[in-house]
Order: sequence, then structure tokens, then C-alpha cells
Amino acid sequence: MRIAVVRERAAHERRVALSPEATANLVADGHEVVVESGAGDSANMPDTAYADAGATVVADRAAAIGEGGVFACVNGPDTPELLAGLGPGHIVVGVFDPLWRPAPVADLAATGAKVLSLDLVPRSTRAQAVDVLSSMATVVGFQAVLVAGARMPRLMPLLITAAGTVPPARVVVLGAGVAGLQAVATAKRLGAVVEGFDIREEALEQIRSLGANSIDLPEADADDAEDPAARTQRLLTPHLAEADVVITAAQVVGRRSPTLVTDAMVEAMRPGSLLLDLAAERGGNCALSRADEEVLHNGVTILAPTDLASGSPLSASRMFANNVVNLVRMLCTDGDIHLDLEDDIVAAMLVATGGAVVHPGVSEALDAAEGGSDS
Amino acid sequence: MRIAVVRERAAHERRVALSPEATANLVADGHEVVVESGAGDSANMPDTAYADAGATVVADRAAAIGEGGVFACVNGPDTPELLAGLGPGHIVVGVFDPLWRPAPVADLAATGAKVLSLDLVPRSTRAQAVDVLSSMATVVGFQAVLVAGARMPRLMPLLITAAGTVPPARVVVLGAGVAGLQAVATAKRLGAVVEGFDIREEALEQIRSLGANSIDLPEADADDAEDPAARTQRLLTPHLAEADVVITAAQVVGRRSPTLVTDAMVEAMRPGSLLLDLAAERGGNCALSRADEEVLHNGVTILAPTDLASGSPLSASRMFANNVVNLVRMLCTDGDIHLDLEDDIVAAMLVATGGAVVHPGVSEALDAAEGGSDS
Amino acid sequence: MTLLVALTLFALAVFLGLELITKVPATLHTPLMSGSNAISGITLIGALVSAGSDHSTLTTVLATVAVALATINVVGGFLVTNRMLAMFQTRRKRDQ
Amino acid sequence: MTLLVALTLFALAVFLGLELITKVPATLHTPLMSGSNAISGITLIGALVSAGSDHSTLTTVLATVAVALATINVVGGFLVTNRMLAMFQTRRKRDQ
Amino acid sequence: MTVPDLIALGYLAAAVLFILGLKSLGRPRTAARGNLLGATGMFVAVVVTLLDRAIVDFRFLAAGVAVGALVGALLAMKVQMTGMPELVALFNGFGGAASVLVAGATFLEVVDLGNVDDQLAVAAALTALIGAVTFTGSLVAFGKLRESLRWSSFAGLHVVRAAAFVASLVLATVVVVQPASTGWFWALVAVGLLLGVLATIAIGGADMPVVIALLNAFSGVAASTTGFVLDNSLLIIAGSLVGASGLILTQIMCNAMNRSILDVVFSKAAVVQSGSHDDAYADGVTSTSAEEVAMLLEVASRVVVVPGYGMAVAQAQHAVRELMTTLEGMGTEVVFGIHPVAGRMPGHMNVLLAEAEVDYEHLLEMDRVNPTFAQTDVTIVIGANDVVNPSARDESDSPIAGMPILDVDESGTVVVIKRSLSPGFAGIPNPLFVADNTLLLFADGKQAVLDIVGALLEG
Amino acid sequence: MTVPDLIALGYLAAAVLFILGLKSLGRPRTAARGNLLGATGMFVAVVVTLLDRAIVDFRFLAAGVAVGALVGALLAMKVQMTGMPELVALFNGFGGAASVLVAGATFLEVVDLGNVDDQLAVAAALTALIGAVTFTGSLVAFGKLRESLRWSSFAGLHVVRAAAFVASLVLATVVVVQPASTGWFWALVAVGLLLGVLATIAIGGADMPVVIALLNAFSGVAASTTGFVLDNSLLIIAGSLVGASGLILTQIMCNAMNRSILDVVFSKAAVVQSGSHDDAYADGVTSTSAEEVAMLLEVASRVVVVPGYGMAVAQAQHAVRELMTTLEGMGTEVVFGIHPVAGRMPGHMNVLLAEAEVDYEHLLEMDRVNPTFAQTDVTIVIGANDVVNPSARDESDSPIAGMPILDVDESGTVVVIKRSLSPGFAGIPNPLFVADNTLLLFADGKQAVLDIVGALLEG
Ligand SMILES: NC(=O)c1ccc[n+]([C@@H]2O[C@H](COP(=O)([O-])OP(=O)(O)OC[C@H]3O[C@@H](n4cnc5c(N)ncnc54)[C@H](OP(=O)(O)O)[C@@H]3O)[C@@H](O)[C@H]2O)c1
Ligand SMILES: NC(=O)c1ccc[n+]([C@@H]2O[C@H](COP(=O)([O-])OP(=O)(O)OC[C@H]3O[C@@H](n4cnc5c(N)ncnc54)[C@H](OP(=O)(O)O)[C@@H]3O)[C@@H](O)[C@H]2O)c1
Ligand SMILES: NC(=O)c1ccc[n+]([C@@H]2O[C@H](COP(=O)([O-])OP(=O)(O)OC[C@H]3O[C@@H](n4cnc5c(N)ncnc54)[C@H](O)[C@@H]3O)[C@@H](O)[C@H]2O)c1
Ligand SMILES: NC(=O)c1ccc[n+]([C@@H]2O[C@H](COP(=O)([O-])OP(=O)(O)OC[C@H]3O[C@@H](n4cnc5c(N)ncnc54)[C@H](O)[C@@H]3O)[C@@H](O)[C@H]2O)c1
Repeated sequence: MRIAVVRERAAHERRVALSPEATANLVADGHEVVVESGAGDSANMPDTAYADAGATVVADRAAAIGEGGVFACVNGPDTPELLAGLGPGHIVVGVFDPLWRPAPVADLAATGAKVLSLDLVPRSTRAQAVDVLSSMATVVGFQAVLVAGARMPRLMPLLITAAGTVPPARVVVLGAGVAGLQAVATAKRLGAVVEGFDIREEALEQIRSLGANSIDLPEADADDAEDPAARTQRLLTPHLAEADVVITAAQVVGRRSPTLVTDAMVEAMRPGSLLLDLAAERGGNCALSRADEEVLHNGVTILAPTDLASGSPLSASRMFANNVVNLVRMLCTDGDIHLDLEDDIVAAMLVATGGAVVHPGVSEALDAAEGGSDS
Repeated sequence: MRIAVVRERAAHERRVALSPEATANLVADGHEVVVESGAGDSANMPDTAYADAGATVVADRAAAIGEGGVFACVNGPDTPELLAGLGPGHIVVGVFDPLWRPAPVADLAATGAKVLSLDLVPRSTRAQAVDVLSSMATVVGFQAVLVAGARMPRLMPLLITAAGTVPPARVVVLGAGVAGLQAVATAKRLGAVVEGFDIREEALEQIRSLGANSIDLPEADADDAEDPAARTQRLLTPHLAEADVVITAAQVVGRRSPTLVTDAMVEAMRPGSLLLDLAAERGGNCALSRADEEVLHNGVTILAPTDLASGSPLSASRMFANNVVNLVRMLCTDGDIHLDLEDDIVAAMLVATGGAVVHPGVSEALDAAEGGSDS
Repeated sequence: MTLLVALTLFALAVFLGLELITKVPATLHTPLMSGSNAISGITLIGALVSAGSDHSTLTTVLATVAVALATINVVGGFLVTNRMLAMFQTRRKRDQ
Repeated sequence: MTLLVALTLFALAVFLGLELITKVPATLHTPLMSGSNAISGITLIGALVSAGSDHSTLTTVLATVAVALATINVVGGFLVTNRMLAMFQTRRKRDQ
Repeated sequence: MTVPDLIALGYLAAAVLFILGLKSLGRPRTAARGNLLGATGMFVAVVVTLLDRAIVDFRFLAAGVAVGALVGALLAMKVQMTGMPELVALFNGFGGAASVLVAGATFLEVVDLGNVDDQLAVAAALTALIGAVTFTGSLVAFGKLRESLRWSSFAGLHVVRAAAFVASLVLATVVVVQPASTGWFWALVAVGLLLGVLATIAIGGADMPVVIALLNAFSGVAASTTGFVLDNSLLIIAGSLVGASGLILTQIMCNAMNRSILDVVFSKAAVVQSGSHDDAYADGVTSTSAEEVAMLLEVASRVVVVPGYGMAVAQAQHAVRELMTTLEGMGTEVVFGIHPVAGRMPGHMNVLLAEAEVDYEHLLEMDRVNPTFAQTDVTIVIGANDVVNPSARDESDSPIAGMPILDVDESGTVVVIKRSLSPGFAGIPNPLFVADNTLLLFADGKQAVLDIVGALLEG
Repeated sequence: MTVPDLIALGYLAAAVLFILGLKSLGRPRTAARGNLLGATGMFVAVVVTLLDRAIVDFRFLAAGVAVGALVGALLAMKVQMTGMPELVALFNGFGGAASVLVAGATFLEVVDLGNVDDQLAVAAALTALIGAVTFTGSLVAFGKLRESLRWSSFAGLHVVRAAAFVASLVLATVVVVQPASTGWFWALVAVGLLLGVLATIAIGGADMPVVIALLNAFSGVAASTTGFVLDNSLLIIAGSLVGASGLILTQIMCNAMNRSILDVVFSKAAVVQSGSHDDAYADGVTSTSAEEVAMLLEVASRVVVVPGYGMAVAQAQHAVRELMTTLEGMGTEVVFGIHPVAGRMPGHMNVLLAEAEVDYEHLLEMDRVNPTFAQTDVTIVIGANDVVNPSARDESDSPIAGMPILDVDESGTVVVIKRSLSPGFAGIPNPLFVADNTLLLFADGKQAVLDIVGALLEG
């Protein structure tokens, strides 16, 4: 099988979909790997490393994409130029977020290529080997804390020194998915006092399993008329008011991220504290956050970086690449790729084939979007 | 006693010499504290906090400095404008680095003020309460690792995941003074594999006392003709070649920082790795580092920030302020300040009084500088 | 041997028996039971004397049956204990 | 009592003695030593018989001295042990 | 030395050998030697007994020994491993029967001679009763374990049993008061036999090991009382040693099952933990205790620890590190096997173990640890489930089929520490739990590991 | 029941009471009861003995008992707490002497009657030797502990001792071979007395508790051999119980001191660590053992741990946390007192204790912990020195004068764990080490804490 990888074109993107190590694995499996020159530069993976691993390094994108085979990318091609060259012979593998942004995938589907979106992988035990959301969220959670630590005006750990006692920073993490949990763990490592919150009961246990405190909201009375979301916000406010850093990482698959932190909640926070919104790609968890911008509200700094995974491009790319290799291995029988729709993982991630979008969720999203644009 | 504090004028400086908490302590001791408006803004300490603590907030610098009393600053005043208003009635307390940069202190001395340089405090047990080098180095060491973590292309800790195993980053710390040790500790916390080196035997033990590995160079043969510095460099090279991050923090009091990392050593490092030189203020430990600039050499990024303490301005300012309070308490008898030259701490830090530089070391440095400019 | 000496021996042996066994891993419960059961076949020596003495036929018959039963208990008991422990031993040998 | 019965008693008692004491916290080392020392004053009962029997003057004198010494051992031993343990007890009471 | 002296000396030696043997049998390292010591003691005892002047005719005696030895050896050598406990029960019954017969024979003889004293009568009555109960009780236990006996409780059992018990006491008194009428003696034996059946009939198969242990103590007591009948010091000593140590063993076994002796004897149903959870495992789960795990670890030379989400929930990482240092202090090799998806976030185990200062060198990834399980004596799975589920490897229709797992089942013994039989994240049953070489330690992960460390330090 | 039967029954009861007493004495909870059981046993034994028909004259006997009881009671009630061990030694010596005298008296009597047999002669000779050694050995121990005896080793001691030993063996043989010449018996006693002195003379005061334990076992053996002389089962049983359990206790005490019995007996000098270091402290330092510290902690209700650079060097943070959890498990309050300059970098202790997962709530800064020392039972200073140096507070000319320190010396007892008497960073002596309420535990910080935890878990 021919497997192609190119330099990512998105702004701020420093990752690449295949690493030299992954290339070596694929080559050992009998595949042919073609790499666009410079594809790994921003992730500190030089062309020579790919070549050493057995890849063919070609000068331009078109040559890399070739006539068919697997085309692995981090961000889906979303402009006509980037779509050029793709056709029915291709299997395009990448993170397309098609439930949230269905339009680009529709364009891609139109080329006739088979489209597998890695972010649609089910969150099952068996699928974890190909789950890029998990691996990328790991990087994001870690980087988030480093960024917060570097940006906030205080130190993280408790230090009892001759120049006085530096109290530990208080870090609150809202949304304890993979990224949130990793943020909890990293902040704990740095000595912060960490509290975490999630709507899922298990996630609260998972927060505690990292030695951090979970914010356990009291049961609502049955006859409580308060809106659950408003109630949660009310109950979280005192925790935020105490915090030096708030990291939000709550997401809902394919939907706008829930708003957990309202303007009023930000205003309840201490001047000088920091809010890091990791859900900015789908609207953010904080009403005030602007993707990739820095907002200062009432003395509170609000960051909403969407490129944190690119903060550790080498590790992130390697993990991404391993997910891709695991996927190729999962799909391959006898050196060739077969899309076995009986397999729940394949079925879940196949977005388009034969020029049409076949994924029911994505189709719905497309319809909704068209409906939306109609009105 | 009147104690004045102003907004720092140095570029990138975000610290301030007194915190509201320290102000409250001084006021409780019976002192009068005068604060220039906005002095603490960059450190997230608003004027209101000072006022609440009992300080008089005044509109401009001149009003703050007043006619006499203690004038506490982080960086010494080094321009004619900044020197204006100071006179024999003043005791100026700050970090002047007079052994390395004697000229500004000479100008300050000329105003007739008494000058106490906090960086000349002896490194004795009793003096630690007023030792700003220690407290600031603590912040620097911590920040250095956060910056390194955010800047390097890899993650720090070992993570065994479904997307492959992320090996731990290797961090080498050269020079295990306060900053170096804090860097060792912080990198260990983040899960890196840490090695540390110092020329002092005790420092090697201190590195191990943090659970990190010390780089123990083999004893040199008696008949070894190799220059000791060159030998050390040769023996350190393989460690650097393995490293993802190198943090250098070797200093010698009042002298140019020793060059520990040569061009060749940088070239032996892996592309994509990072070198952080914390000794840049006095020339740096790496031949290639440029203060506050980013150098890319052979794929190795070399950073030499001099403002890392300003990275946590709040904590750094509080610690600095506590040192100042401790000093004031040490000097005060019956509410007034007496410079008891019998006290080794006072003797060591008194740079100038009565319009003349009285510190022998500083005088020497001045002579040498003049001699230097003569030749 | 007077009754009181016999009782003294009994008392000492009971205390000793109570002290001998303190913590026994579950793996050894059955072997220990089996081994001590074989020891309780000590009644064999009483049976031997009875069976070998010049007594009435009835007692000789009874005693001979007792010898047979007690011997089964003793011989079988030690052998089966041995087999159990051998299993245990091989498991441990293998790892050395 | 035959010698062999005596030896049997001896053997059983030795084994029992070896088993009785296993782990003793350091606090109890001295009390245990003292208490068992008092028990070893059991030689007193031998001395009593000797001293009370109708023997030669020499043996009576020896035995009477033995009675006195053994009694010191027994009475003093139990009493001093008791005092030690009482200290221990109060200390433990205090924190409860 | 006179012959009686020689015999007495031999008996003393035998007694010492029995003591040493029993003590050694309680420790893994010395158990085999203990059995040998016991057998040697028995051999010495038999040999010196043959010197007894009272023995004038060796024919019956030889015949009895020959038959007994043959039968005993055959049974012992041919039994299947799984059949051993019931064989022990059978042997035990024979021992009890032998005591009854010896005591009976002597009693008859002495009555004949007309010089019965109280001591003898009391001892004989006790032997008859205890020996008879031991005999039939053991036979019932044997039958129940072989599952060839399907009797169980019946209405009124309590009443009948109590009646038989009272009858036995009355008869025993009569025997003592009227020793000359030997018929009472045999009547007592008969009631004893009945009582043995009644006492055991209602007890369930799971409790049988405890019953056998108790009956074993009984047979010791019977031997001891026989010693009083025969005025034989060795019988007294050996019998009471077995009686007392058997009682302790019974107690230990009850504790391990979390039951009291009385519960067992009066057949109060046990609260079966497994029952309440998953029927997927039926009876197949073998549970264990911290002490037992410590014993296993003591003789292990290589141990792999496989942590999972449960270690995190229990926050057991520090305890686990303590276990590691303790074992390493004993010269045992310890490594951690880290599955890529163990825990609930990538690197979950790494974060915790790093916090507990477990060196990176101790952490082996799946690919590196898997080939080593075959050389591993004990694998301790603490709070892991899905990542050690062999169905991923062995069953193609499992929801996690094809996921690489840690092949812990290849190691000598697998100890799984978890609180219950509830499943892991994937929600599927785990065949590992019923594997032959798996022991389950039901407890909170942290407490369990601390208990194991405690037991190791004590042991 | 006949009188001999009654006596025998009484002896049996006494034996059982002794067994129960000894067993109970080994456990903190039951120790007091154990002592009572032992005393009751003794009372029973004495009372039934008085029934003995051989006793025809109660005068001397009563006199002896009266004198003995009076002296014993007076000594026991008036002794200071600190004088108890030496009193035990003294009592023990008396017991040994009594055995010698009883055996001697009986031996003389029987020789007079002309019916000495081998058993008696052997037993008498053994009693003479062992009892005599016990007597003088105990007296020497008593003297050494009172510090009234300043004898010590002399050149040639080994030779003289060996000679005395050989002589004693020869004499013992002669006594057995020629029992009729009673002079040999007394000669044997004389050599035994000498041997007792020679055997103990060279042993240092620190080892004396072990020696007393050993001599206690000896006096048990002497009682037992006296039992063989008198053909008295109770003496045999009680004596050998004490002999055997005394041996075990000796072994336990040796283990606790990390020495072997042979080292002690042949007075191999213990490696006294403190001597080699600083003369600044002269003899004023009281050193301690992990067991003793554990004992102190067992009864403490509040404990403060003060870590310093030494904890970091020893990487003892995990062990210290274990100590914390163990103590908290016992209901003891534990906090850490963190001095601002402890360690070698700001926050050094914080980094390490955070790694070991000691909650921030457990860490008290200087200002918060200092007022609490007066309510603290035990403060454990692990590898800290300058930060707990009271000269900073009390001596105005100290190089660290005026530096605020942790006032650990205000707590009930201070245990300082360090490897030697060497100074800390500031290089100055620390008067804390010679304070009355300070105990020094010389060891590597990690090992010391682990040992303390071990002792706590065992206790
Ligand atoms: N690593 C990741 O990134 C990630 C993310 C999400 C999901 N997952 C999934 O999580 C699973 C991880 O496998 P795993 O083996 O680590 O865990 P698991 O299969 O979820 O099993 C955890 C086991 O721990 C036991 N447990 C819970 N609390 C305990 C306590 N306090 N003490 C002792 N035992 C306790 C539970 O049994 P009891 O209740 O009986 O005690 C449970 O069976 C995989 O299915 C994986 O796909 C992984
Ligand atoms: N905190 C800071 O920022 C900083 C920086 C530089 C200097 N200092 C200075 O360092 C000192 C700190 O005081 P401190 O009380 O923490 O330490 P310290 O006064 O230096 O004393 C440390 C003690 O630890 C013992 N020790 C060393 N290794 C040990 C081991 N493995 N096990 C057990 N004990 C061990 C040493 O005694 P043995 O050798 O007998 O075992 C030593 O007496 C102050 O004088 C302070 O001014 C502090
Ligand atoms: N089977 C596997 O091996 C595997 C792998 C990865 C993830 N997972 C599971 O999937 C879950 C989701 O992971 P993810 O990181 O992709 O999640 P995500 O990024 O989709 O969501 C992050 C978190 O936000 C939470 N959230 C949503 N709405 C919220 C609200 N209103 N308030 C508070 N929190 C809210 C969610 O509960 C979730 O925990 C994980 O927690 C994990 O259990 C399983
Ligand atoms: N008494 C106190 O309480 C106290 C307080 C602070 C510091 N100190 C001591 O003072 C020392 C210096 O502290 P600092 O942080 O100000 O030091 P620094 O910043 O002056 O120097 C940093 C380190 O660089 C090392 N160094 C110098 N030349 C080197 C070379 N060629 N190669 C390698 N390493 C080299 C030094 O040994 C020192 O450890 C500390 O280590 C500490 O022991 C004591």
C-alpha cells in the first residue's frame, strides 16, 4: 500500500501525520511511504530521518499525494488547492471534525476519495490504539498547565522559604475528559492544589484517582426549579473565586462546547488569575473566550489556544503517527486495505466513500447546516 | 521610619520591591510606607491593596522618594532622572550587582545616600532571611523549567499510552546553586530524567538529595596536563548529547559567568533540543547565548532570558518584599535604622555611605573598570 | 506412670500443640492437616501391642483390624502429604 | 517418676518455652525478663522441702538460706515486675 | 539400658520428632521436611514398640501392618490431585476407628482380668465416643466431597442430634460406673457412630475442609485418650499435640473463610461473596488472603506488578512502592507491567508511579513485559481488569477481541486484587478470574497491599 | 485424694499457670495479668508443697520465708525506676544461689544415706555449676549497672577463663564419678562462682541487659536441673520453661541491638559511633534505638516531625510519610514542622514531601508549629541540625544568633536522627544533642525511619 504524508498547511500547525519511527514500521510491514519534503520540519523531524526510515521524500505535495493509496493528514484539506489531486483511489485519514464542520468533508467526499475521520473513533477499549482524540488531548492537557504556569503571576507549589511562605496555587479544572485529567495530573505534579469537576460521576472518581479533589455538587432537590446548568454555575462560582488558574476542557461530541463559565463567574474570579479555555475550537467553555486570542476581563486573563498540541510537535506527531500506523494495521489484510463495515470502529469512522457522505451523523449535520444557511 | 517604593523602570521588569502584605507588616512595626501609584500593577498588586495595608499612595516617583528614609527598589536607579531626589537622608536598598556593574552604584553613591546592596548578603544561615539572590533564584529555577517545557518539542514525563510510549525528557542542569537546584526539582516533578552537575562536591550531594542524578566526573590523574575547564567540557559533552533540555545556572560572585558549554558542545547536542542559559546577565554559561535573544544553532535553540523572575511577578515580588522587611527589622532598633558595621551582614552589604563607596570589593571593581577604560 | 504425670504430659502437649501452629498459609492447610492426621495414627503403636499380646481371640481380632486401619492412616497419610508437598515444591523449584 | 518421664517433661517444657515467646515489643523486654526470673525462683519449693525435713544441721542451714534467697527472688521478682508494668499501664491509660 | 528404658527413650525421640515435624509443616520452606520428620518419628515409635515384651505373637500384627501399608500406599499413590482432601478424610476416619478398636480391645481385656479403674474406664469411654464420631463423621465428609453422598439436612435433625448427644453422655457415664458390663461400651460406640453421621450430614461441601480439620483434631484427642487407656506417654503426647494444633488449624481455616467454627458445625449458610456479584464466574473463583499472598511472594524470585485503574482509585501507589522495596529487600526481582490503556487517561499509571518514586527502570511496557511472564513466579494484578482479560486474546467474539493484553496468565500464580467481581471499563467478564493459577484477593487495593507488606515483614 | 496426688495436682495447676503467665507477659495488653498468673502459680506451688509429709519442722522454713519476703518486698518497693534492671539481676543471682544450695543440701543428704545414683549426681553437678555461674555473673551485672563496679577486662582473661571452664568440666566429671567425696562438689561450686565472674567481667554496660536475660535463662536451667535432683516435676517444667523462653528473649534482645549472643558474651566491642566524632559533646549524648523510639511513639498523642537536609540526603521522604500514616493509624496526631531554611534550597522540604504525598495540611510553618511544641510528646528531628539549634536563640555570640529556630526542645522528648555528631551547614555544635530530653538515633535517616515503622507495626 502506498501511504502519503505532506506538510500541514494550517496556520500554527507544527504537527505532521507520520513520524520517521512510524514510517519505519509501515515500511517493515511492506508499505510504501511517500513524504513531502519538509513535512516534518516544524516537528523537528528532518527529511533525512524519513529517508533513513525507508520513505521516499518527494519535492512537492502533488507528488506525495500521488494517484492513490492512503493519504494521512492531521488537518483535513479544506481548500480547492489542497483538495487537488485526490480521487477515488485515495483513502484520506485525518481529523476532520465532520460533525461540527461538515462542509469541508463534503468537498472532500466529492473527490470520490474514501474518508476516514480519526475523531469519530468510538471511545471503546479496543479502539484506543487509533484514538487520536485521546493522544492529542494528552498533549493538550500537559501543555495547558505549562502555559498556565508560565503565564500566571504566581508560582505553583507550596514553598516555605526564608523569604516567606509561597502558598500553593489553586487550580480548578472543569471537564475531566482526557485533556482535563492530564491537566489535573500535571498541575498536581507541579504542586498545585487541584480541584476538578465534570458532569459525569465516573469522571469525578477519575479526578480523585489522580489524588486531586473532585468538586461534588450536592444533589438537587426533586422540586428544585432551578435550571441545572445555572445551578452548576452557581455552585462552581465559589470554587472559581478561590482559584489562581481555571482550565476548562468540557466538550460534547460534535456539538458546541457547553458554556460553563459565564461573565459573572469570571467577574467573581480574583484579579491576576488566569482562565485557560481548551474547548475554544467548538465555541469554548467560557462565554468570554476568543479562540487564539488573549482577553483581559476584570483583571482575569482569558486564553483560548487551539494549537496547544502543536506546543509539543514532536511528541504529538509521534503519537498521532502511531495511531495512524495502528489504523493501517487494523484495516490491512494481506497488505491491502479493506474497509470492513462489520467492524464497529471502521463503521464509526467512515465518513464518505464513492463520492458521497455515508456517515449518518455527518449527513444530518450537513442537512442541518444547509437548513441553517437556507434560513 | 519612612519607607518608599516606586514603580520599576527597567524594561521587562514586572516585580516591585514591596508587597501589600509586607507593607502591612512594616506599618504594624510603626513605619510609614509611601508607594508610587501603579508601582505594583505589573505584579498584580493594585494601589488599593497598598492603601488598604496602610500605605500612602502618591501620584509620582518624586513624591514617593521624598526627603529621606529607606528607598526600596528591585533594580538600582541608574539614570540621572532616576537618581534625582535621592540624597544623604536616604538609605537605598536594592539589587545593584555592584561587583559586576560598579559604575551605576558609584553614581548612586555620589548622591550621598547610604547604599545597601541586597545581592552582597553573605550566604550564611543567619543572612538567609534577607537573601534576595536565593529567593529570586527560586523563582528563576522554577520558571526556567516551565519555559523549557513549553518551548521544547517533546513532553517531559514518561507516558505509556495506546499511541506509543513517550519516553521521558532528559534534562541536564549545569550549576546547582539555588536556581539550578530548583530547576532540578521542578524538572523531576514534571517527570523528566534529570542530571545535574556542579564543581562543588556538596552541590552534587544536593542534586542527589532531590532524587536526581549527579554527574560525577572521574578524578583527574595527577599527571594530567589537560586544562581542567576543557576536561570538564569534554566529559560533559556526552551528557549534553543525550539531553533534550540543558539548563545552565553556574555563576561566580561578581565575576563573569564561567563558560561551560562551548560551540562544539552545542553542536554535539541533538537538533530540536533546547538550551536555557540562566547566567546571561553576567555573560552566560554558553558561548553562543545572547541575553534575551533566541539563537538557533545547528537545530539547537538557545534561550538566555534575564527576566525569568518577572515571569512570576506576584510571588517574586512578595518574596523580595519579605526580604526587605526582614532587612528593615534587622537594621531597626527603637524604630530607627542603625547601620551596625560590627554585624557581618550589614558590613557585607553596605556599598556606599557619606557620598563615597566604602565596600572594598566594589572599590576594587571600580578601579579595575576605570583602569579598563583607561587602557 | 501415675495419672497425674500422664495429665501433666497431656497438658504440656496441648499447650505445645496450641503454640506450634500460628500462621499457616492457605496452600499449606491441607498438607498440614494431612500430615498431622498421619501423626494421629500413633494409635498404631497401641494397636501393635494389643494385636501382638497373648489375649483373647476377640481382642486380637479387634486389635488386628485396628493395626490395619491405623497403618492405612499412617502410611497413606504420610505418603499423600508427601505428594501434596512435592507439587508445591516443583512449583517453587521451577522458578529457581 | 522415672528419669525418662522426667526427661519427657523437660523436653516438652523446653519446646513450649521456645514457642511461648515469639515477638516481644522492646517495652516488655525487662518486665518479661523480670517476671520469668521470678518464676525461676520455683527452686523455692525444693528449698522448702529441704529446710523443713529432718536433716542434718548443715543441710538445714543451707536449705534455710536457700529458702530465704529463693523467696527474695520470688517475692521481689513478682513485685518489681508488677511495678514496671504499672508504669506502662498508666502511660497507656493517659492517652486513652 | 533396659528394654522399657529403650522404648521410653524411643518414645521421647518420637515425640520430639512429631513436635518438630508439626512445626515444620506450617511453613512453606520446611513443610516437606516436616512430613519426613513426622514419618521418621512414627517409624521410631513402631520399631521400639516391637521390642515390647508383651508382644509375643507377630503374626496378626504383621498381617495387619502389611494389609494396612499396602492399602494406604495404593490409595495415596493413585489418588488424583483433586481427590486428596477426601482421602485425608478417609484416612482420618480410619485413625479414629483404630483408636476405638484399640481402646475397646484393651477395655475388654482389662475387664476380663477384673482390674478396671476409673481412669481406664473414663478414658475408654471418651475414646469410644470421640473415635466413633471421628470415624463416621469422616466417612460422611469423604462421601460429600466425592459427591457420591447426597444426604443433607432433614426436618428434626436438631432434635435427633441432641437426643443422640444426650444418649452418648448417659451411656458414657454408665460405662464408667458399670465397667464390667461391656455391652454398654459397644452401645456407646454405636451411638457415637450415629452421632458422627448426624453431626456432619447437614454441612455443605464448601465447609467440608473445616470439618475435616476439626475431625482431625478429634482423632488426635482419641489417640490421646487411648494413651490414657494404655498408660502410654507417646500416645498421650502425640495425640494431644495433634488435637491442639488441629484445633488451631481449624480456627485458622475458619478465619480464612470468615466464619466461626460454630457457624460451620451448625451449618449456618455462609454469605457467599461471589454469589452476590456475577454469576458469570459460578463457583470457579479461588479467593485468598494477604497472608497467603505474602507466603507466595516469600518464595518467589520474580514478581510482576500490573497496576490498573483500581490502583489509582485506591491511591495505592505508595503502598505498591513499599511492596516493591520490601520484596527487593528480600532479593526478589520486581518489575511493573504497564499496559498502554491501563487507568483512565494516557499515562495514568506513569503519573502515579512517578509520584511514588518508582524508577522508570522498573516500568516495562507491554511488549517488553509480555515475554517475561512465563518466567514470572507471581504476578500481582492490582485493580486492573480489562488490560489482563484473556478473552481479548482467546475469544474472537469478545468486544475487546484483538486488543493486545498483558499475558499475566502465563505466570506461575496470578494474584488479582480488587474489591469484588464487578467488571472493568469494558463491562465484560474476565476469564482470568477463574483460571487455575489465579487467586483473588477481595479488598481495597491500598489496604490489601499494606496487609501483604505487613505479612511479609512479619513472616 | 491422697496428699501426694493433691500435691501433684497443685503442681500441674502451677505449671499451667506458669505457662499462661509467661505467654501473657509477652504481650502489652496482658502483661500485668501474666505476672499475676505467674505469682498465683507460685503461691499454689508453695501451698501444696507445705502439705509434703517430709516437712516436719516449719521453724527454719518460716524464718527463711519471712526474711526473704521482707527483703524482697522492701527491695522491690523502694527501688527507683531506673534501678530496676539491676535489681532484676540481683534477684536472678539469688535464684541461682538458691538452686545451688538446694541441690547441695540434697546431694549431701543423699550421699549421707549412701544412695546416690548417676541421675542425681549429674543433675547436682550441673546445678552446682550453672547455679554458681548465675550467682556471681548476676552480681557482676548488678555491680556494673549500678556503676559501683569498675572492673573490666585484663590481659590474659581469655586464658584464665578457658582454664576455669576446663577445670569446671573436669570437676563436674569427678563429682559424677566419685559422688561420695562431697568436697569435689563444693570445689565445683567454687570454680563456678569464679567462672561467673570471669564470664561477665569484660562485658560493657550497654550489653548488660542481654547478659541478664541470658543469666535469667541460666537460672531457669538451674531450677530445672534441681528438679532432676529432687525428682520434682514442677521444678523441671517451670525451670525449663524459663530456660527456653529466656533464651528466646535473649535472642530477641540481641537482634534488637543488632548483635549476636556470641558477640556479647565474648565482649566484642560494639561499634560505638558517637565516640569517633565530636568532643564538643563529651559524654552528654544519650543514644537510642529504633525500638525505643517506637515505644515512645506508641504512647505519644502528638508527634511533630522536623525534617532537614539529612532527610533529603537519605531520600527518606517516603519512609517518613509511612511513619506518618502508621502513627495516624494508631490515632496519633502527626504534623511536620518546616523551617524556612531547612534543606539546601528554598522549598527543599516541600518538594520532597509533596513527592511523598504528604498533604499540605500536615505542613506547619515555623510560626505555626513553634507554639505547639510544648504540647508535643515526641518531636522527631530527621536530618535537621542548624534549624533546631537552640544556640541561635540562647547564645548571643553564636554565629547564627538571632535566627528564629524551631523550638523542638520544648517538646516532651526529642529524637534526633542523624548519622553522627557532625555539624550541619553552619558548622557549629548543637546544644540540643546534649539536652536532657533529647535522644540521638545514629543511623541513616531512611533506614532509621523504616526501622521505627517496623518496630511500631510489630509492637
Ligand atoms: N488509559 C486510558 O487512556 C483510558 C481512558 C479511558 C478508558 N480506558 C479504559 O479503562 C480500562 C483500563 O483497564 P484497567 O485494567 O486499568 O481498569 P479496569 O478494567 O477499568 O478495571 C479496574 C478494576 O479496578 C478495580 N478497582 C476499583 N477500585 C478499586 C479499589 N479501590 N481497590 C481495588 N480494586 C479496585 C475494579 O474492580 P472492583 O470494583 O471489583 O474493585 C475494576 O475491576 C480499559 O478498558 C481502557 O480502555 C482507558
Ligand atoms: N534552605 C536553603 O535555601 C538553604 C540553602 C543553602 C544552605 N542552607 C543552610 O542549610 C542549613 C539547613 O539546616 P538543616 O537543619 O536542614 O540541615 P543541616 O543543619 O545542614 O543539618 C543536616 C543534618 O543532616 C544529617 N544528615 C545528612 N545526611 C543524613 C542521612 N543520610 N541520614 C540522616 N541524617 C543525615 C547531618 O548529620 P550527619 O552527617 O551526622 O548525619 C546534618 O547534621 C541551614 O544552615 C541553612 O542556612 C539552606
Ligand atoms: N475506551 C477508552 O479507552 C477511552 C479512550 C478515551 C476516552 N475514553 C472515555 O471517553 C471520555 C471522553 O473523553 P474525551 O476526553 O474525549 O472527552 P471530551 O473531550 O469529549 O469531553 C471532556 C469532558 O467534558 C465533560 N463535559 C461535557 N459537558 C460538560 C458539562 N456541561 N459540564 C462539565 N463537564 C462536561 C465530559 O463529561 C468529558 O469528561 C473519557 O472521559 C473516557 O472515559 C475512553
Ligand atoms: N547559607 C544559606 O543559607 C545559603 C543561602 C543561599 C545559598 N547558599 C549557598 O550558596 C551557594 C551558592 O548559591 P547561588 O545559587 O547564589 O550560587 P551562584 O548562583 O553564585 O552559582 C550557582 C552555582 O554555579 C556553580 N558554579 C560556579 N562555577 C562553576 C563551573 N565552572 N562549573 C560548574 N558549576 C559552577 C557554583 O558552584 C554554584 O553552585 C548555594 O549553593 C548554597 O549552598 C547558602
